[in-house]
Amino acid sequence: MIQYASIILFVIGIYGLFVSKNVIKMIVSLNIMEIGLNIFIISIGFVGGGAIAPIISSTQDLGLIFVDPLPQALVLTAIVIGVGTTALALAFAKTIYKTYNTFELDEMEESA
Amino acid sequence: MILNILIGIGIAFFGFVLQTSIAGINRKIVGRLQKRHGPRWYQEFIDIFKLLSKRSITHGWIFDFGVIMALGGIIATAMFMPLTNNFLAFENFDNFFIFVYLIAVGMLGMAMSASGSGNPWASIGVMRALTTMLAYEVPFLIVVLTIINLTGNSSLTEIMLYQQASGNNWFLIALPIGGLVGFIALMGMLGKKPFETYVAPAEIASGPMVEYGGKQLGMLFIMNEISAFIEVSLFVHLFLGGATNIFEFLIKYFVVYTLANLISSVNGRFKIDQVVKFFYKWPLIMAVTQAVIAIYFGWVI
Amino acid sequence: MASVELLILFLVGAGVIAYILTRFNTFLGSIFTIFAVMFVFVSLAGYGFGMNMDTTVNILPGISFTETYLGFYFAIIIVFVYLMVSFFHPYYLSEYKYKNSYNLLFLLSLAGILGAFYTDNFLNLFFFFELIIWTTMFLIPQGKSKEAAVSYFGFSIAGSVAMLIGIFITYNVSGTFSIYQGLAALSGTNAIFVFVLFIIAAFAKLGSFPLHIWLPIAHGNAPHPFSPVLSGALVKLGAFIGVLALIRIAPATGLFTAMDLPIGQYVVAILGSMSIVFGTLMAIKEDDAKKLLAYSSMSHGGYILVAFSILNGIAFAGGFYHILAHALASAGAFMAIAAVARATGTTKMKELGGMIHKMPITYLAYLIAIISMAGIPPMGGFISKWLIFQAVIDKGMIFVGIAVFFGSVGSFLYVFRPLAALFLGQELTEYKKVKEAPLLMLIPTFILMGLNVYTGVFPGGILKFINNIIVELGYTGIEVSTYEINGTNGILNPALIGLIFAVGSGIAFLIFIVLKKSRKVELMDTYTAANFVHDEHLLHYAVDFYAPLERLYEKQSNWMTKFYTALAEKVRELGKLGKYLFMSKNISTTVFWIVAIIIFLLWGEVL
Amino acid sequence: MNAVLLIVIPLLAAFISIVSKKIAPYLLLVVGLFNIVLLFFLENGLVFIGGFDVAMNSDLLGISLLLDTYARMALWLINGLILVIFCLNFKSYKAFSSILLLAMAGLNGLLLTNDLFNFFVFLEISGIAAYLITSANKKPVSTFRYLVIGAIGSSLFLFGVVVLYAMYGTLNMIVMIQAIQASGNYAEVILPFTLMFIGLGVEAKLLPFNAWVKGVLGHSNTLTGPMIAGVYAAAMSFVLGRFITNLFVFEGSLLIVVTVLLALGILAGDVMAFSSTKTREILLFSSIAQASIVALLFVNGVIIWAVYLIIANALSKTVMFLVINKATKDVGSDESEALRGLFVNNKLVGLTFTLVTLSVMGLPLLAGFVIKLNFLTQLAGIGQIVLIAIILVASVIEGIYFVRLIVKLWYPGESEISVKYNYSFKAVFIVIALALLVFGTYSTPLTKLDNTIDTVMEVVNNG
Amino acid sequence: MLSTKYTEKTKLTKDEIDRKWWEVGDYFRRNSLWLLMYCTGCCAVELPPSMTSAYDMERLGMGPMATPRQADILLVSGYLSLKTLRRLIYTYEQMSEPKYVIGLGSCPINGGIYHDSHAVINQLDQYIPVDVYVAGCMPNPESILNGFVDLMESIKNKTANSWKKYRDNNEWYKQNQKDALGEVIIHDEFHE
Repeated sequence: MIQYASIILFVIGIYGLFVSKNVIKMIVSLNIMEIGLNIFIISIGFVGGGAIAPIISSTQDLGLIFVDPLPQALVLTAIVIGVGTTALALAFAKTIYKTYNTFELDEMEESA
Repeated sequence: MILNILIGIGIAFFGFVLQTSIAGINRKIVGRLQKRHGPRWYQEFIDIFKLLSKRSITHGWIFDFGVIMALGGIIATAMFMPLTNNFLAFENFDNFFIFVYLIAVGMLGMAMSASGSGNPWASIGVMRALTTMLAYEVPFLIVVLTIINLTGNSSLTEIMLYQQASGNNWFLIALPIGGLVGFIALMGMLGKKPFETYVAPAEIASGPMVEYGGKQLGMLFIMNEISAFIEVSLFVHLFLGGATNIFEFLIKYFVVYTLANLISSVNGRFKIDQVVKFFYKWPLIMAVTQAVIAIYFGWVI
Repeated sequence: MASVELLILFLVGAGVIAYILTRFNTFLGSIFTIFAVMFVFVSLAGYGFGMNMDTTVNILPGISFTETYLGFYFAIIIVFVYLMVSFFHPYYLSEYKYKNSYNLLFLLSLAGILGAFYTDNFLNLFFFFELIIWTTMFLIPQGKSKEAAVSYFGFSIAGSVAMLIGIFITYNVSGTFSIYQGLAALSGTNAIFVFVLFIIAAFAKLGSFPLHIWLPIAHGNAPHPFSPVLSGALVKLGAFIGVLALIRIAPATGLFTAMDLPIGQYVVAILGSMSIVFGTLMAIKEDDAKKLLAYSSMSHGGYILVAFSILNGIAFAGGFYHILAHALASAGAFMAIAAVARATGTTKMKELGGMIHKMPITYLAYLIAIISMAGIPPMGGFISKWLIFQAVIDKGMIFVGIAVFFGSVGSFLYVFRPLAALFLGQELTEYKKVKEAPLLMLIPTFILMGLNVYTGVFPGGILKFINNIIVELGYTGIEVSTYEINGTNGILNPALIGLIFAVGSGIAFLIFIVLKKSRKVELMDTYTAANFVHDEHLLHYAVDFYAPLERLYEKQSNWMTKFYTALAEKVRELGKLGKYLFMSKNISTTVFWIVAIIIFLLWGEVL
Repeated sequence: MNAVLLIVIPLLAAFISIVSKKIAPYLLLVVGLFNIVLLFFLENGLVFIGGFDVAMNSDLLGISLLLDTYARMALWLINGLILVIFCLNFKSYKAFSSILLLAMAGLNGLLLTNDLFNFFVFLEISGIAAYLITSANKKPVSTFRYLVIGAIGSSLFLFGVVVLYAMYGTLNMIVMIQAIQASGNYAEVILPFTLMFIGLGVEAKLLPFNAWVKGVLGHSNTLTGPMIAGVYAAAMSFVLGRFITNLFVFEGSLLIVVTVLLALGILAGDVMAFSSTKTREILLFSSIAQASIVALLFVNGVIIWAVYLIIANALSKTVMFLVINKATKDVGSDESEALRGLFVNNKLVGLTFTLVTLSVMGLPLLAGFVIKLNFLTQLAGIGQIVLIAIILVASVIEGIYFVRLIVKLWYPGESEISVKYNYSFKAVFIVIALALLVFGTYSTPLTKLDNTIDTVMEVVNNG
Repeated sequence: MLSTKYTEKTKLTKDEIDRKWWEVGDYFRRNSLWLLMYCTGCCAVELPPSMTSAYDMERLGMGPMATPRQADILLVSGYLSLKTLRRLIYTYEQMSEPKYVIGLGSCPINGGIYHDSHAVINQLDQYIPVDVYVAGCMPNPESILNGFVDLMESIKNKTANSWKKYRDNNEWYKQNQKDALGEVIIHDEFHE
């Protein structure tokens, strides 16, 4: 269930990127998309009814159920990277504003 | 070989005499047609010799060289011409294309000489002559293509013999449409009146000939007579079954030339682009029709 | 023993040396180029005729050679044209912007030509073709127009690309890149595909309708000494591919029983005919002498195609002979024009006049070349046209017949135009100081004059050699003795024609010389209806020479140019559309494409 | 000696360089040289980072790096090019040395890593470095657009990776390949593969995902042009090659879509270049087409020649962008009309530019021709005549616009322009042009290497 | 055995040969006289009847020609203004020798009804030599043809030597022409 929710979030982010022309709004959409993605990652690691710590012991207990710890680790990294990207994007947004005095991409006249 | 060459020269000379006389007779005929007395039948000879006797001018070496080349080319062409089916200078070498292309050397020489005179009318005349040539050659050659395709031989003698062998079934009769095209093309070749665009004395001061006087003009007259001889003979050999003896040839020759001349004398003159349009309309269509009928369907009368 | 490989390496080396020499002294470098080409020509002529070339490969990797009569015939003609042209270099190069590289590229392209005609491997063939294309492509912009190179390159590369696709289809079918095994292995639909592709290549190189548009642009704007190479030599590459396609592949298409000719061949013949007609009409209209000759090359390319599409020995003999005759004639004519252009600085006929009084030898060279080009005896062009006419007539090809006759008569018209407007006519004041070309440039002029006459008078030896090629291609050669050529419907004795022409001219000369000597008058002293004209330009008829004829097809004459311009414009518009679709400033566009692709993919498979 | 050093040292140097701006440029030089030298001593094989022994040996858990000949060639190219490009811009773009170190670390990681998530991390690192590099263009909007599209791309990639992880429970590429092959159910991996392909496609400039290219390369300078069009394009093509040949299984509709997209990319790239008049746009569109060709070759399993094509392209594009961007900077416009006669006073540069362009066009005597002919032959061998036709038709268009460009650059218009290239530029141009010329005429080494690379790919395939 | 005795061969000199040929030529010339009609005045009206069926000039071997190069006779039919005279002289000089001039009507003889005009010359033979004058205003076709026959007669009698006269007395003629026409200074399309 939570997976659907995360995918919806992801799609909302995409939609935001699709429609918005504002730099800040785009960054926000990007973040929404990333959050959706992160939740999705977490969600696939969850295994219901687990009772044991996710540590591999020397004895191979194959019947034991535990929540997959790897996605959590991944998500941490992904968040960090996302934050880095966002920071960079904001830095660029600042430059853009300095140069053009607006956040609206439509109003800028940069020949590209 | 020497003998053959001498015979060839003889044929060329004969052609000159023949055509000049017949042209003179035709002048008389046309005179009578116009209720005039007309000149003497040998008037053409007098004209030519008078021109040769005059003192002429020259516009530089190409002016003379072109004339020599013109006359030389035409004489050379005439030397290949068979008179009857067994009288010719170089047996087996009377290939049709030699006549069509060797005659062009003469034309080129004359054109060159005329342009070399520096007179714009001469160049215009040459332009008209060449344009007319472009018009009449193609239908004519298509008809000849048909003939050669049927006879399987491009030698004039062989074509003559082919017609005679099939009981004098001349190609004028066997290929009636083609024969008509051939005759129209002959009119064009001779520069007879609906197609007499390139001399046009009142319009472009006799075209290529504008700067000639004296001996150069005389030589060009000789050249003109011999080339008329070649053209009419070609028609006789291709369409009228050639000739078995010289008298037959003379009669056919006279009839063809006179007919052309008579038609000419009751006609006005086309404009140059009208000539081209005309030849690329009816004669070409007729020639192609004839060729398709004769070659692909095999319908030869 | 002359080795093909060593000759090629020699040319590459010589190119580098010529580059260095030219850097220091243009004249020296060009003289060196002459000797380099001469060396190649001599070794080729010395060993090639007897098929004694060494074809082993020791150094060049991945390249293999074989020796065929066909390849040698093309090679020797082209090398000869190169040799003739190289004599012009010392006098032209100094004007060019990048004169050092001129000789280098010239020799490199010659190396490519040697390789192309001696190789037996498709990939090598392609390699050498491309080499020729790009080396020559850089020579062209040294002339007048910089854009000429682009259209030359575009069409050439399109041609070789078509050929390459054909090669790969062949490879796919036969698993080999060997030319002869590969083409032999083709059959059925594949053969037709390869045939069509090769024909496209041949048309593009030969500049035949409908791929002819580059020809006048490239020929007209190339450097003056390079135009003869383009027209006399390089377009013959197309003929070579044409031979491969029409004779070696010869796919089993349906048969026209009336003419006993496969449909594929007949279509090529018809296209060749159109090329003859278009070339002739356009040449008649053209004002630039070099462009005029370029259109004439197009028309002659049509003759070559017609000849090779009629599958019998006599037509092939005509085609091969025409290649030689046209190479000589067109080289001669272009070189004459080049000499004039060097002296006057223009090739526009309306700006020139009366050059004959300044450059009589050049004039003679041009005259003899155009007599051959127009197919008038006693020059080489007549022999080949005679053979081609024979084949056309025997097959009863009426529509092709119209074209070949039209082209043949039309060629009088267009070749005469430069003669009248450029060489003859009034002597214009601005060229009073012009002099005849220097001696070194007259050497090739004389040689070409001689050869044009020789090919027209004594074709026996050459035709015997051509018979070898025809036999090699699997057809029976024509009957030819020293003096006589036996066609299917007639015998030709060119030597006799030459002799009789001489006799006739002798008689005419006799008449001329016996009669009273003429008085020399000035060119301006001419009949003007008693008007006083003091400006020779007013008495010089050079503009719109065939105006009444041109008027008949004026509107239609630029259709093909328009078509290709429109094509280029369409490609450009397509590019703009692409930029609009994919290169938008909006991020939304990219997002849209991503989403669209995902949805498209998942539609059938997952969702 | 460990392959990890290739990543770690640049990263470390990047951090150090932030501390001391002065030594940063020299640090980059040292690190670059070190990497190149180091590559000589490293052995092929897997390198494990972290994890514990049992897991490593049995299940290939944990992060591992894979160094094979493929990666080695890529690394040499990337590090070398970065070093050269930086040397050329030593004076003008000193401040970018830490970013270049970061880019070096990221790209090396991309090429070496054997772990999908780790790959994502490196993708982001190199991506961030790329965004920073392009900020040298002083066109923040273009850069921002690049950033957004790049972020979307990497998100999609991550999405795909996660889905794969959910399906097969591993992130190790080799294990995953085996798992996918074992399961044999290709229909269900279409989604992740599509997502990953798009993610990589954004960076590798494949057609519909590359809207950023125009903004970024269209205003590039002597640093960003070669970096993005040369180094990044090469690295991404290498990576794409590895993914396509090893991991991705293109079948059914996915294969059709990918092939169509790539074919479209080739044609559209060249057509767009044909319609451009700005020199930089011509170059960038042509590089789009080239990238698509490379991907198409990988899809059809023509690996070794695709690799050569990448290398040749990277070198050629480096030279071309350097020449053009330097001229643009001096002249102030990149319209091809404005650059008329650029080579009149720079014959050597002109010669090298011409040779390099001819190589890109695939004309003989140059490496491009050998490569083109060989990959076409291989395509013909597997019967892909249609693709050959597409590539060749595109090459006609390509030929036309390049020739038009070259002719324009060689022959002056009304006004003469003067652009000065210093000796280091010239030296680089000459070396690259000579290399292309040498390998174009003497192609035996290329064909020899053919086998060795294929065997390494075998090793990868077998685990 | 060669004869040692010197006998003078009756060898014709070059001039004599020329003269003999010239006599042969005279026959052709008088039987084929081609006209260049310089139709300046009203007398030209009389030429068509003399050419067509009624009088049929062609039976004498005569006919109109388009250019002076081809023509033998310069037929000046009517008055000559100064402007025309200049062109007449130009044309006359372009004709190839032997050439003859016929003046038609009274105007070339004495100016006729224009005798007091400032723009018309009165006497043609002051400027170019004339072989035959045909008087009358206008002369009818019979007299025109009679004039032609007279010319033929005089050619036969070797008295039609006007062209030689022009050559021999060129300076005199030139001087007369110059006096009448004046020097020409500007040369272009519109001036002379």
